[in-house]
Amino acid sequence: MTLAIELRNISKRFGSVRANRRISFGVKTGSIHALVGENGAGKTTLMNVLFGLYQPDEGEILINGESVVMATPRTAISCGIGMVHQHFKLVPSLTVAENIFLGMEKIRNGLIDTRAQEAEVAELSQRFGLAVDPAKKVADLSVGAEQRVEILKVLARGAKTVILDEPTAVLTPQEARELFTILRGFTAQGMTIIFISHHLDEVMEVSNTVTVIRDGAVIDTVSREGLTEDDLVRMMVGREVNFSRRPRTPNEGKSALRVSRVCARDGRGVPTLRDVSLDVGAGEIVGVIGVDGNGQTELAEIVAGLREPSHGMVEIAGTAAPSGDPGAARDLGLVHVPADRVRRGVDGSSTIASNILMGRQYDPEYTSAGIVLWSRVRAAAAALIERFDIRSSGPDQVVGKLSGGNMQKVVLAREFSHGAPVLLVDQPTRGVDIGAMERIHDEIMEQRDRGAAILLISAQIDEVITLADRILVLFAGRIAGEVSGDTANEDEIGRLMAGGSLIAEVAA
Amino acid sequence: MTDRSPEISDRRPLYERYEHLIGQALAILIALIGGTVLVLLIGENPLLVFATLVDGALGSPERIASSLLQSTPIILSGVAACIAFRGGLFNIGVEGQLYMGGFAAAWIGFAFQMPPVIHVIAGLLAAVAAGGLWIAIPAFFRARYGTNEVVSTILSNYVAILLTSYLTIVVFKRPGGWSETPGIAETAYLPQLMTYSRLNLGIVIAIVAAILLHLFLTRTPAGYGMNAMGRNRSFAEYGGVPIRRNTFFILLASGAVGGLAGGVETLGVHHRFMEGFAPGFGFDGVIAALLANGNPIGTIGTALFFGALRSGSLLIEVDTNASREIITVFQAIIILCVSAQILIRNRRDSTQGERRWKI
Amino acid sequence: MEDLDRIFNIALLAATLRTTAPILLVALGGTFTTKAGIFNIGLEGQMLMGAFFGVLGSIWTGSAWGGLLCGVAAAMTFAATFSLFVVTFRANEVVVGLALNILAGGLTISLTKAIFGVRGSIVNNGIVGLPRIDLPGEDLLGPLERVLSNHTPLIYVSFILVFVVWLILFRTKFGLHVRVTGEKPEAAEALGISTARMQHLASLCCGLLAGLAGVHLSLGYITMFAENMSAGRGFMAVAVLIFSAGDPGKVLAGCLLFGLSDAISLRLQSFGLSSYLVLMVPYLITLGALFALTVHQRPRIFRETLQSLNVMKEGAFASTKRKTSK
Amino acid sequence: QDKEPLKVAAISGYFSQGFGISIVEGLNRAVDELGVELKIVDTGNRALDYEEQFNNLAEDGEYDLIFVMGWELVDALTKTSDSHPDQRFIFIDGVLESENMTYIDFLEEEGSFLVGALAAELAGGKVDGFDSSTEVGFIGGRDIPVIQNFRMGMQQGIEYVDNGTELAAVFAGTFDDPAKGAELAMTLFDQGMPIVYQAAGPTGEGVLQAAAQSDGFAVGVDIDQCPSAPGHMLASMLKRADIAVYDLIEGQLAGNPVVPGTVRVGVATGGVELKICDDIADKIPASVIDAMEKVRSGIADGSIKVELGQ
Ligand SMILES: Nc1ncnc2c1ncn2[C@@H]1O[C@H](COP(=O)(O)OP(=O)(O)OP(=O)(O)O)[C@@H](O)[C@H]1O
Ligand SMILES: Nc1ncnc2c1ncn2[C@@H]1O[C@H](COP(=O)(O)OP(=O)(O)OP(=O)(O)O)[C@@H](O)[C@H]1O
Ligand SMILES: [Mg+2]
Ligand SMILES: [Mg+2]
Repeated sequence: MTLAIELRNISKRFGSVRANRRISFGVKTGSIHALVGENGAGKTTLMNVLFGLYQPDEGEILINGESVVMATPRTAISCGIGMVHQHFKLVPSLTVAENIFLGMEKIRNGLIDTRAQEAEVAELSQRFGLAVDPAKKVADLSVGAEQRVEILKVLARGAKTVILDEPTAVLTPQEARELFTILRGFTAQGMTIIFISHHLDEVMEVSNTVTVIRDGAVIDTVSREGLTEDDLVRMMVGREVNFSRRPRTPNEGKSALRVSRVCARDGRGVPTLRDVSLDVGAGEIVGVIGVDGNGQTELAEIVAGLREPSHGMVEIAGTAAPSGDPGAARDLGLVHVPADRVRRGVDGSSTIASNILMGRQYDPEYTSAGIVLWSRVRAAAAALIERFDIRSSGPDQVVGKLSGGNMQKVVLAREFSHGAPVLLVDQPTRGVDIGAMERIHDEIMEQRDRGAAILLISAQIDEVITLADRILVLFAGRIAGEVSGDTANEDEIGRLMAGGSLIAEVAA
Repeated sequence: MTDRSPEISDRRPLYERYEHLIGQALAILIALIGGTVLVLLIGENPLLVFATLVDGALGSPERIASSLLQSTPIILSGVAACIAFRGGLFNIGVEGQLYMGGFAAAWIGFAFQMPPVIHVIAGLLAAVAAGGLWIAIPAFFRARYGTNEVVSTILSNYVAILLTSYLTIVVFKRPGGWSETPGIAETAYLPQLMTYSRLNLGIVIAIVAAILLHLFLTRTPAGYGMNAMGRNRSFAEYGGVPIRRNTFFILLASGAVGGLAGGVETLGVHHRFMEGFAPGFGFDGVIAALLANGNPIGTIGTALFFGALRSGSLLIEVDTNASREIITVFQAIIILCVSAQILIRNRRDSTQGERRWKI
Repeated sequence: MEDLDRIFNIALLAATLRTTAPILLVALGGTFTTKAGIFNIGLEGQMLMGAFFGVLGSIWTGSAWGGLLCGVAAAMTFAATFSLFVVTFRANEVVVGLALNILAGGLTISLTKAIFGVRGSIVNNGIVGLPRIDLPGEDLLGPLERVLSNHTPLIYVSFILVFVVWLILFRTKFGLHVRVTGEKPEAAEALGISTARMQHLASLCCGLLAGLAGVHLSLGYITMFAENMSAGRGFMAVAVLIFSAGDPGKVLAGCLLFGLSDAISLRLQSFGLSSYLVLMVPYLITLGALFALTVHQRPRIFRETLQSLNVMKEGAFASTKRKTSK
Repeated sequence: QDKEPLKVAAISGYFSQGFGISIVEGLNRAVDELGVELKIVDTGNRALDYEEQFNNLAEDGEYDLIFVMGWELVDALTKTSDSHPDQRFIFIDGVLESENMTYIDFLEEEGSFLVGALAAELAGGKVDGFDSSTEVGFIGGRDIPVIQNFRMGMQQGIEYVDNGTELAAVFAGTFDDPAKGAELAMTLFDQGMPIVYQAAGPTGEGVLQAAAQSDGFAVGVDIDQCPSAPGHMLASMLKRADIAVYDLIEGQLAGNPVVPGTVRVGVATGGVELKICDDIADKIPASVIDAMEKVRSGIADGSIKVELGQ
């Protein structure tokens, strides 16, 4: 059996982060090879190295047995490698055909031959069973269609090996299943697939071989035959993971956060939230789950006051929060752990102490007679660094140089130390290692135990099952169903996330 | 804007803390080399030119005072620019605010009779108000509708210069005079600091303004919020800093200080408003602020440097055959070198896709 | 009314073409950088360099076309410096742009003094201006002949370029890549299109047109160089670029608006209005347009609210857009 | 016993523009023919600098004569002159309050009166080769007092002829934008004005070029601008600063030192005159030439008074 791709001792570091450490494995021609590992394990980095987007610090890449230096993506493309990125790289203002032929335009008389390009896209989409309208603007496409465009882009470049980085994260299970059919079709034509996923069931369903990466290093490469999901989990995390539910206390607090009939639209006017209502009581954790792009981001932003709903309102601790005013929401007692911590949660260019102060610069604890008492801020920061085990050189460390997980801990430390009555926690463990994840979960439980109302937004089913008292499933901007935390199981939630049972269970 | 937020002072190693200073010194060196080549090109002796430059800037107490005098409006314009800059905004209209403030102060000076100290204060307040009002409309549209403030403030510069000319020449012209208003009452003069120079209280006002801004930014909660806005707008928004309101008031404050720069100039130096009384000071201030990376204390330094260059260039005109415009060329080269930070750019970050300032 | 006739007549159209052309040329140059995602406030300086070296080149070579080449080359040198600092050294584009503007001012004055002994303007000295073009077929054009004929070539070029630039940006590979670089650089990089290269090239294209604009000022519109003779036209172009988002059609509209208001304002003085007030008119109109356009983008909130109400009426069972789009 | 050559300095922001050029011409002639030493200082346009520049010049008492031109320098000049009472300053083109200085006052309004009279005769007189019109034009650089002097003189010249011709006066708002000057001039020519007079520095150069383009006639200012647009230049209103400056220096050397007081230079002294361009002279009917000569002598002998301040 020939190896389509072989990686030897690939290492890549970003500053102090060692994203890949001496990674070696081979991918057989005509197989579907899965790459699994925790968030931040280094999968995307490795694929970017393979695709020539990053240069490895050391190591060698062999294509069909020949060593190749992947200087740029062009080299990779000419080696027959194509990549569908985790975050799509499509240009919204261009048409499907223009996107697909970007960089290899068909030229006639010096101008781009739109008609020929569209004809060829139509032909390709027919041949591989990927339905798209070549003349449509990408801005007007659904996520699933965008992904088909990404795949066509790769095929149009004559790729023999296709890398798919978390292709199913944005898909409904049905769409995912269609994708798998297509992928199997590809291998039948002799193509090779590398496929990254967090969904172990998908991995089990579709792959021939699995490579597990942990902390940037390869744990093992195994054949799917005879493998169980539990084996995979053990290899990924390094130990048995306790998926057991946290103890729950019945909710007797009164409503502390109420969202009533909220609607929102994106820039194009497409509805992103449709008539969403929910209620979180003091001492209760309400989990909101959904596949990315089904409205969680918008919901979180509206609750935090960062986005104006086109309709509806948010009440915090019994008072209507003025929409689009995050300061007011904070004053009413809401704290927020944002999903996008790099852009929103921290100011990377300033110190931990300075980051800790945000939102509390007028707090008499840190300010007296209109002067910020930096010594106190620094002392508080030092205490929080201790308590949250933030690995840093101290309060004066610049946040931008912290690792992602530690950055997240800075955010949590700031927000959770307010003793606020309402917590909005958005994707708290994304990109956080498993040890830290447990600590974060502990902190969230602690906050609930002291009586805070917590709205937990997550894309990970196990996380909401572990923590939440009640689980709301968002699908296409609507609450597709509510499940009790005690009785929830992944199947049921998964079905709701896919929009499977809108009719059966409309949120009360 | 990627270079907009200055590194905050912290307990970094000494080298890191001062690496930008080292970089700037090297940049000036490169600029000097470039300047030398240029001076040679136009057929002058570079040593003579540089020596004359230094002599003209620092050669005698009068000349030092004159350098300080030249720096005064640049420091104040620089502080005005810093305010916007630190709040993540861009006020390129300092020039226009300077004209408006200069005119307003002069108007108070010549049109009203007041007791001594009060007259000066009234004049300066009028300058502040005029500068603030002049930027109010662009500020409102920036805050409310996101209208690009760079363009609106550039355009208002033209209008301000024409408007003050109109007021000076058509409405308030001194009979029989050049294009200038009547002189202001002596009660409105900013006191001179020494007999042999026109250097006046303005330099003190300017330095105090810079220090106050520095203290405001580093010591007060509002300054903290404003600083955060400049460094990472979404972070500040998320943290509850009222972005829109701040945007409006930051621009307003920036314009007000720009107006003050003009007021200090008319009350302290010219004792009347004359058209073309301070061309280019607003732009020099903006650049001084950018070079100091928005740090008001640093702006004092860069502005003093520019003032010395300007003052030194006067002697160049007298003692050599080079045009004093050669100084603008030096200035531009220095700015380019410093902005590029060629020598100190941290290459480790180069894999990160950097977002440029978009329209 | 006789007074109105004095303003709004056929000569106004010709004047509008003339006042529009220099801004249009430099703004069209700016479309390349704007589309490539660079904010180019250095247009003024590039234009001034074009004007100055246009005149120098014309004197040296004794030919207007030699001057044109020199002017364009000088402006492109400036543009290359701009992109070197902005793209390669990743310096702040506003700082670099402003610094280059200052540099252009200082350099042209210093060189004037070094070469001609005095600063100020360069007149005569053997400058050869661009020829004027008489359109054939006077009978065909009728009264339009007065509007359209007897301009220097760059006026026609500037208006033709609107279409050409549009064609380049929207119909050629190069233009497509420039646009992608500005809109979604990571998409370009992922396909092996070097965004840095595209930005350098866009900047060079910009320098080319800005240089033409400068040459048009000093060898076309008139035949001389004067200190700072670009007189803020580059800054006006920046303003037009921002509210046109760099679309050639809108750039044309914006420049025509400014050119027309400029041409009208020149005529308004015969009504006895003070020149100072009249000269403000073009800036005020442009500012007004800028504000009006940004405000115009806002009422969407109202529309969104109405639409949301409709969504709620649709009821919970309506099929979603995402599903049906499949 | 004085072997040292005479040292002369001149300071202004306008040495590159018409009037300044003619001052420099006079100074250079003095250098060539009289062997004086000359330093020319360009002030630039920054008001804050002027005083320092004067101090730099006056400090060492190095210069025997310092020529100054430009109204914006007045303040700084007065101050320096007060603190250096022995320094001889000659202010060109105006009279100030200080009794310590020498003034050369050019009567540009008299020359402009001649321009107005000529323009009215030609435009309103149905002269062959000139379009007849009820209007002639004036383009000023900026609307400032000195430039208004030109306008007022021209206005009175037109009124003196009294043939129904009127003046359309406009201002470019800048001395540095020749393109705008050209555009303004084309506007006036398009409105049917056959003759346009400019007092606008480099902006005015654009006016002259526009005359050639629009097939009109322009009148130049300060120096002989007739070569700027051959065939389309009617005349140039000359302010002979070169002669005035040279004469003063020559006098100083000849033992007739420059003293405080005012030297008035106008049509009477020949320092201000209207030069009809050679290539156009034969187109102008003798009757007009005669009329102009009458006006000229009227101004010279004081029977025609040109007023300012209207
Ligand atoms: N450009 C970069 N600069 C600095 N650090 C980076 C960069 N890209 C990735 N990293 C870091 O490298 C590590 C591996 O990241 P990578 O994106 O490869 O993880 P992943 O396995 O793909 O995670 P996920 O499942 O979340 O996609 C992380 O710690 C991440 O923070
Ligand atoms: N935004 C901030 N975040 C954290 N610490 C801050 C902040 N602003 C000021 N400080 C701290 O407060 C103290 C005083 O700040 P300040 O900037 O005035 O002093 P400094 O660092 O000596 O100033 P500089 O370096 O500008 O001369 C410093 O120790 C600094 O670390
Ligand atoms: Mg990844
Ligand atoms: Mg006079």
